[in-house]
Amino acid sequence: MSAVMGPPDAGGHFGTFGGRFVPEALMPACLELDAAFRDAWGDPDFVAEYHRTLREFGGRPTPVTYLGRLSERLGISVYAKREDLAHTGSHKINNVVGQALLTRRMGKTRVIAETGAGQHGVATATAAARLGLACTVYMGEVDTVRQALNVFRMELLGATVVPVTSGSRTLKDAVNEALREWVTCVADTHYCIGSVMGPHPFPWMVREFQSVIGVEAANQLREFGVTTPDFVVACVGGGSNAAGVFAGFADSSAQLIGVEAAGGSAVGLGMPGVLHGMRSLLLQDDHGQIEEAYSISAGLDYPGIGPEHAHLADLGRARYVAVGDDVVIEALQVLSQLEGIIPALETAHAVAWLLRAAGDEIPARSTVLLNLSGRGDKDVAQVRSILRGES
Amino acid sequence: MSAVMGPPDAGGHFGTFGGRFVPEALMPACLELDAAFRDAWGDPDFVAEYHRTLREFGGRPTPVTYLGRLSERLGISVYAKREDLAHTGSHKINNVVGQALLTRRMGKTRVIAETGAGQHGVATATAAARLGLACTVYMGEVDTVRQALNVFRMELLGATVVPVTSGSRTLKDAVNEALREWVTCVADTHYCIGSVMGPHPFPWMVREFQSVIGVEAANQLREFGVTTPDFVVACVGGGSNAAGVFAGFADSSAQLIGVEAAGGSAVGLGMPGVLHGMRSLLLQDDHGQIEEAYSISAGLDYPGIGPEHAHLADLGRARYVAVGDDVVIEALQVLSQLEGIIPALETAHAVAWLLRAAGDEIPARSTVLLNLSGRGDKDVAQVRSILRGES
Amino acid sequence: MTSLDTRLRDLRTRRKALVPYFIGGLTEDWTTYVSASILAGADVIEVGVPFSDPMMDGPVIQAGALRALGNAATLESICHELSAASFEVPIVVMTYYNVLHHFGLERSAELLAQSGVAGVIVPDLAIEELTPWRDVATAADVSSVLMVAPSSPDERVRRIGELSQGFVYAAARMAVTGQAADVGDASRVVGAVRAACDTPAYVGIGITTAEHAREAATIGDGVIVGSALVQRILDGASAQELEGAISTFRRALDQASSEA
Amino acid sequence: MTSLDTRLRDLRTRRKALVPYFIGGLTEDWTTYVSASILAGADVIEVGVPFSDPMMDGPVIQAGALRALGNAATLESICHELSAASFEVPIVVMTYYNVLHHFGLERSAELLAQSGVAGVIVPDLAIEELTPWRDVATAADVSSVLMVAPSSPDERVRRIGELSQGFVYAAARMAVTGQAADVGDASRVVGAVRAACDTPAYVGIGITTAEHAREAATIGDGVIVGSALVQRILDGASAQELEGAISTFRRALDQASSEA
Ligand SMILES: Cc1ncc(COP(=O)(O)O)c(C=O)c1O
Ligand SMILES: Cc1ncc(COP(=O)(O)O)c(C=O)c1O
Repeated sequence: MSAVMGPPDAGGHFGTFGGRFVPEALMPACLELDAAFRDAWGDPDFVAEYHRTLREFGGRPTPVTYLGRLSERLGISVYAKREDLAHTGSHKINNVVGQALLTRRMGKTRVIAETGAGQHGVATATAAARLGLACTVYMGEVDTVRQALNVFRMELLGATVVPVTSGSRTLKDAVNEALREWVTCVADTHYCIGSVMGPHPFPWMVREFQSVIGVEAANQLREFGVTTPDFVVACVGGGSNAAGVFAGFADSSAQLIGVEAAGGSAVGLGMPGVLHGMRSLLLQDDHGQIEEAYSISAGLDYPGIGPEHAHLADLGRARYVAVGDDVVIEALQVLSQLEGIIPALETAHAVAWLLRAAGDEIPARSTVLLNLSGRGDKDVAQVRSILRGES
Repeated sequence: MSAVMGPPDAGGHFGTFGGRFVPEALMPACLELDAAFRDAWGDPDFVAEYHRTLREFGGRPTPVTYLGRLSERLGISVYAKREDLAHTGSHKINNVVGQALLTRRMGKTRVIAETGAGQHGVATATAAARLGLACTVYMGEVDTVRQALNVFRMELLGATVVPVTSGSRTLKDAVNEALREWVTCVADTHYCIGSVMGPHPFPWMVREFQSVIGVEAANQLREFGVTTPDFVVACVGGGSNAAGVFAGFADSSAQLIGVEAAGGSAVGLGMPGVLHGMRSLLLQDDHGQIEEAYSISAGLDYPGIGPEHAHLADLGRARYVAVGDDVVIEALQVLSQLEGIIPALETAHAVAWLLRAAGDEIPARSTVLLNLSGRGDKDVAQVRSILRGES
Repeated sequence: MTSLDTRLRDLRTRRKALVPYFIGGLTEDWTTYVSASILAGADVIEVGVPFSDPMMDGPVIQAGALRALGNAATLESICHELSAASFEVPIVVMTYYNVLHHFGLERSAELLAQSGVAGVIVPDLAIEELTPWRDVATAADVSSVLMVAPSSPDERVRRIGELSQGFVYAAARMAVTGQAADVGDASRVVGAVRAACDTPAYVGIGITTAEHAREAATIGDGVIVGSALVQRILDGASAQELEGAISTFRRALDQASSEA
Repeated sequence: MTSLDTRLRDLRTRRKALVPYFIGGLTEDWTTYVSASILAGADVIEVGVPFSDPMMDGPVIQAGALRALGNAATLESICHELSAASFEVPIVVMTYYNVLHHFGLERSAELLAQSGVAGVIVPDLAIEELTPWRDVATAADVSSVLMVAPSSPDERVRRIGELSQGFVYAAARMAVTGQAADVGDASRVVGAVRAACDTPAYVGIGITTAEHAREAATIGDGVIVGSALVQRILDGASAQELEGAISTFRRALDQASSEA
């Protein structure tokens, strides 16, 4: 157990962030979930089943790949933790497998989830299919149109996709709608949230389910002769892949870097606030109204950040930087051409920061662990349009 | 080393099939390749590097997943070898990693490849990028239009894609064109063929590079308490994923089943003939002209089959069956909904046969190893059009 | 005891409380709807201060909040208007925590108090995170009105009952605000509140028709009607038409009183 | 010694061999092009029997083969026409192995022999897989004409030289059939053939102009011209026009003879 990234306090606070800001109707479910998760996570049988499912179904452990050609280009040593090779194409599966198993353990028969681009929705539908749980996914109407293929993917997996027509009709509103729906069905339904966000115990639980990334990576780096990397770099939307990889290095001397999208930089541009059940850093206007994030990458299009990240930023233990859309496409191209790995646009943010910082903020010959959170197949059509000047 | 699936004779024959039917201009390259492969495959350093690259870059070992809900539905026990989790989404990476490493070992700096749907092309471009080799992919013009996103994917990876305008402008013609081009650049260029086809040593070499599937699976099944499965089932286009998995079980009592597309069933409908450098079973008309295959799945759209499969069919060691397009979509849906795995359309052929044969040709309670050769992400748009009656 | 506690305990001795809900800033003349409803017999006015992400609200109030935000409604602008209107019945503001959090808890409490607001309902503030707000609000004599839900176990209801000021908001069903076809679990929820505390229990969430209101009033001490009224205003009802609607609710509640 | 061996060794004593290539069945009157070329001085005729997948052919001959297949040309139909035409110069058929394999090796050899075909070039049949075909063909006095490529090492050239009948097809470049701007590696390849055997060496692959042909003829014992002629026919040249083109090549070769 990490000292820096330990459990939150009993109320789910990481420093001044986190907590449980939900309607009374949902509080019993949050408390039940907290107890159920504590119980399960302390039960060797549950932990074993979680790891077994990730191993036999989810494709874990994902490898660490030394990126030799990129390293040579940048004058640093870059190792990539390959979450792109996990089932459904990103780290999202780690979390949904954990939550789906917990759902069954709690005797619930159904999951609901929010999704933006559809990655978490596909992952949830996948875990639900595997465990025989019913599944409904809330998705902003705008996103159902932009990501029509992911809607179909979820439907293929047996899930029902509900277009959300409220608010800005994107991810933020999908979360609202999922919470609203959860109120009505909390007795038999678990809300499978997609990142280290939401009311306690979600940020903690999701981080725990994702910490398999960092724990694996730390061991794997040792096989490459790397005891502690100088930097651990991950992109940050809600922050689950970053939290997962940071968890393996929080007590080490590694510098932890979270890379946000410039247009969704909750740490860089946000202020403390309360949304979606948590106190964290949020993009908001002068009156505390939540502002929409904008990013080329749907998975980073979130106006907040997980509360533990807000806390790590406060502590100075992790640093959060931002990169603009313009450099992200180039980073995606560079990684594809040098290493034969087309990263997700989200992931390409972390790569873009490496390209910018190598030899500068990252001193020459540093050792860097890059969390390669997902594959770019989902983004190829969009990247093509952009490169052709079509959008 | 398997006794049934041992090396071919010195001329590359598996029984009466195989051989080397190429222009004299290419014979020296085939001989050089044969010698280079024999040398490399006997060199522990090369073998170690091949396995290391597949482990650290390619995502091996891929897991074996017990498909519990499908098993229950069918009254048999189905285990899936998860090649869908390999880098680039199918077993194709196993072969291209081997050939790319061999290319470098031979002192060549460039690879060319044919591709149909684009899977092998993407895999080749991937391995080439990783190793810093130049890469040109030949693709039927018709396919470049149908699979425009895969063309872009290859380009992202730094490859040049050449549309082939000869013949039927599909896969078969892409092979012809790659062979024609190889004649002109054989000195510095390796032809990285995509299945267990072509002149010796390709069918043997590709099978050897793919046999990692069967070897891994046999060990993994033992961890599930399965010493020998009753059936080993794989889809067959050229036959590389089938050959790879069969190689682990050829000397066992397992029944080996190759599932062809009804419209590309070289074993069911073909006759012995010579094409693309090999003697095998081919779809041909009354005058020995090669006929086009037709299948819903681009990866099975090949009028021939690898020569070793023709031989295994001759021996009666493997059995080849065919399923029609109509049941393939349904099989894809069933696997998606029951197990949370959207298979490639190619792979769905093997699933479709399971659905048909369980309780009949496959006796109740049999144990089956299904080679889940690839993921369906590439096919989702097509399946959607079909289900909506758009195509 | 807060002022709201005192007033509503007194009210309880006289009649069933009718609590219509209005969205501050929904129309330019929104306070005239409030005045009209007071004329028609409203006992307490619930005023929604809009938030971009109203997690506890259904489609009608979401749409209303969005419109109000489009009209540039803010906590300050609404307080300003309430202050100017100076209604004689107690005003209870309903808003989400971020609005208060962003403006500052103490600053918010002072502003609300100065504007004559007697209490605040913060639907995303359950008892676990309540203390900082309740403390500053109580200091400014602004009551914290808390919700009890059908899912709340008895032990929670007891604690909520202890902490809720003015009244307890008894949610009739597991749902967000909206219109429903019955009074749901009102009876069970109010029963739990009554067993836990002596604070008046008002029934809300989904109360749509006068008949529901009457039924709810036979169960609880008051009735909150939200979406059903907001929908009328969104549909363009005049203040006079709204006054008619409120009168109908008033009669239904008075009927319930006489039955009791 | 096959008949073709005898005839071409005799021819070598007289002049440089001019070998135009025609696609059987390309047009209905394709044999009239053959006759015209013989009139103009062709010494050997290479007749392509089209195959769906002509791996050793460039775009021109691919297009021609596709057209001939569209005209329902088959091994039998072409043999039938050759038989009927009964040309006095040796006919060498060029086809892919599957065509013979499918018809049956013995049956093919007999049919070809009966149709007056003296030899066969099978570009996808290197010496490794040659024996079955060469044995039955030789038995029918149908020669197997083999290729040597610039990539063939000396030891292979020696073995090819031993096995090739009639002539050795010396590929001037590492390429499939087509049109090129020079005679490529002809000199080196022919040199290797000469060092290996006494069989006449004819230069082909990419010979486009009379000037190339002349140069190639100073190197080898004959010249094969394919795509350059097929292109003319595809472009609609008449038999008479073709005769003119062949005459030009003839003069170029005779010039080379006189220079030698
Ligand atoms: C590949 C990938 N990386 C990162 C993210 C961002 O999420 P998080 O910050 O929770 O890891 C997403 C979200 O969809 C994603 O798909
Ligand atoms: C997923 C998948 N399976 C199977 C095949 C067929 O090839 P093979 O028979 O060589 O395994 C392909 C070819 O593209 C493929 O992509």
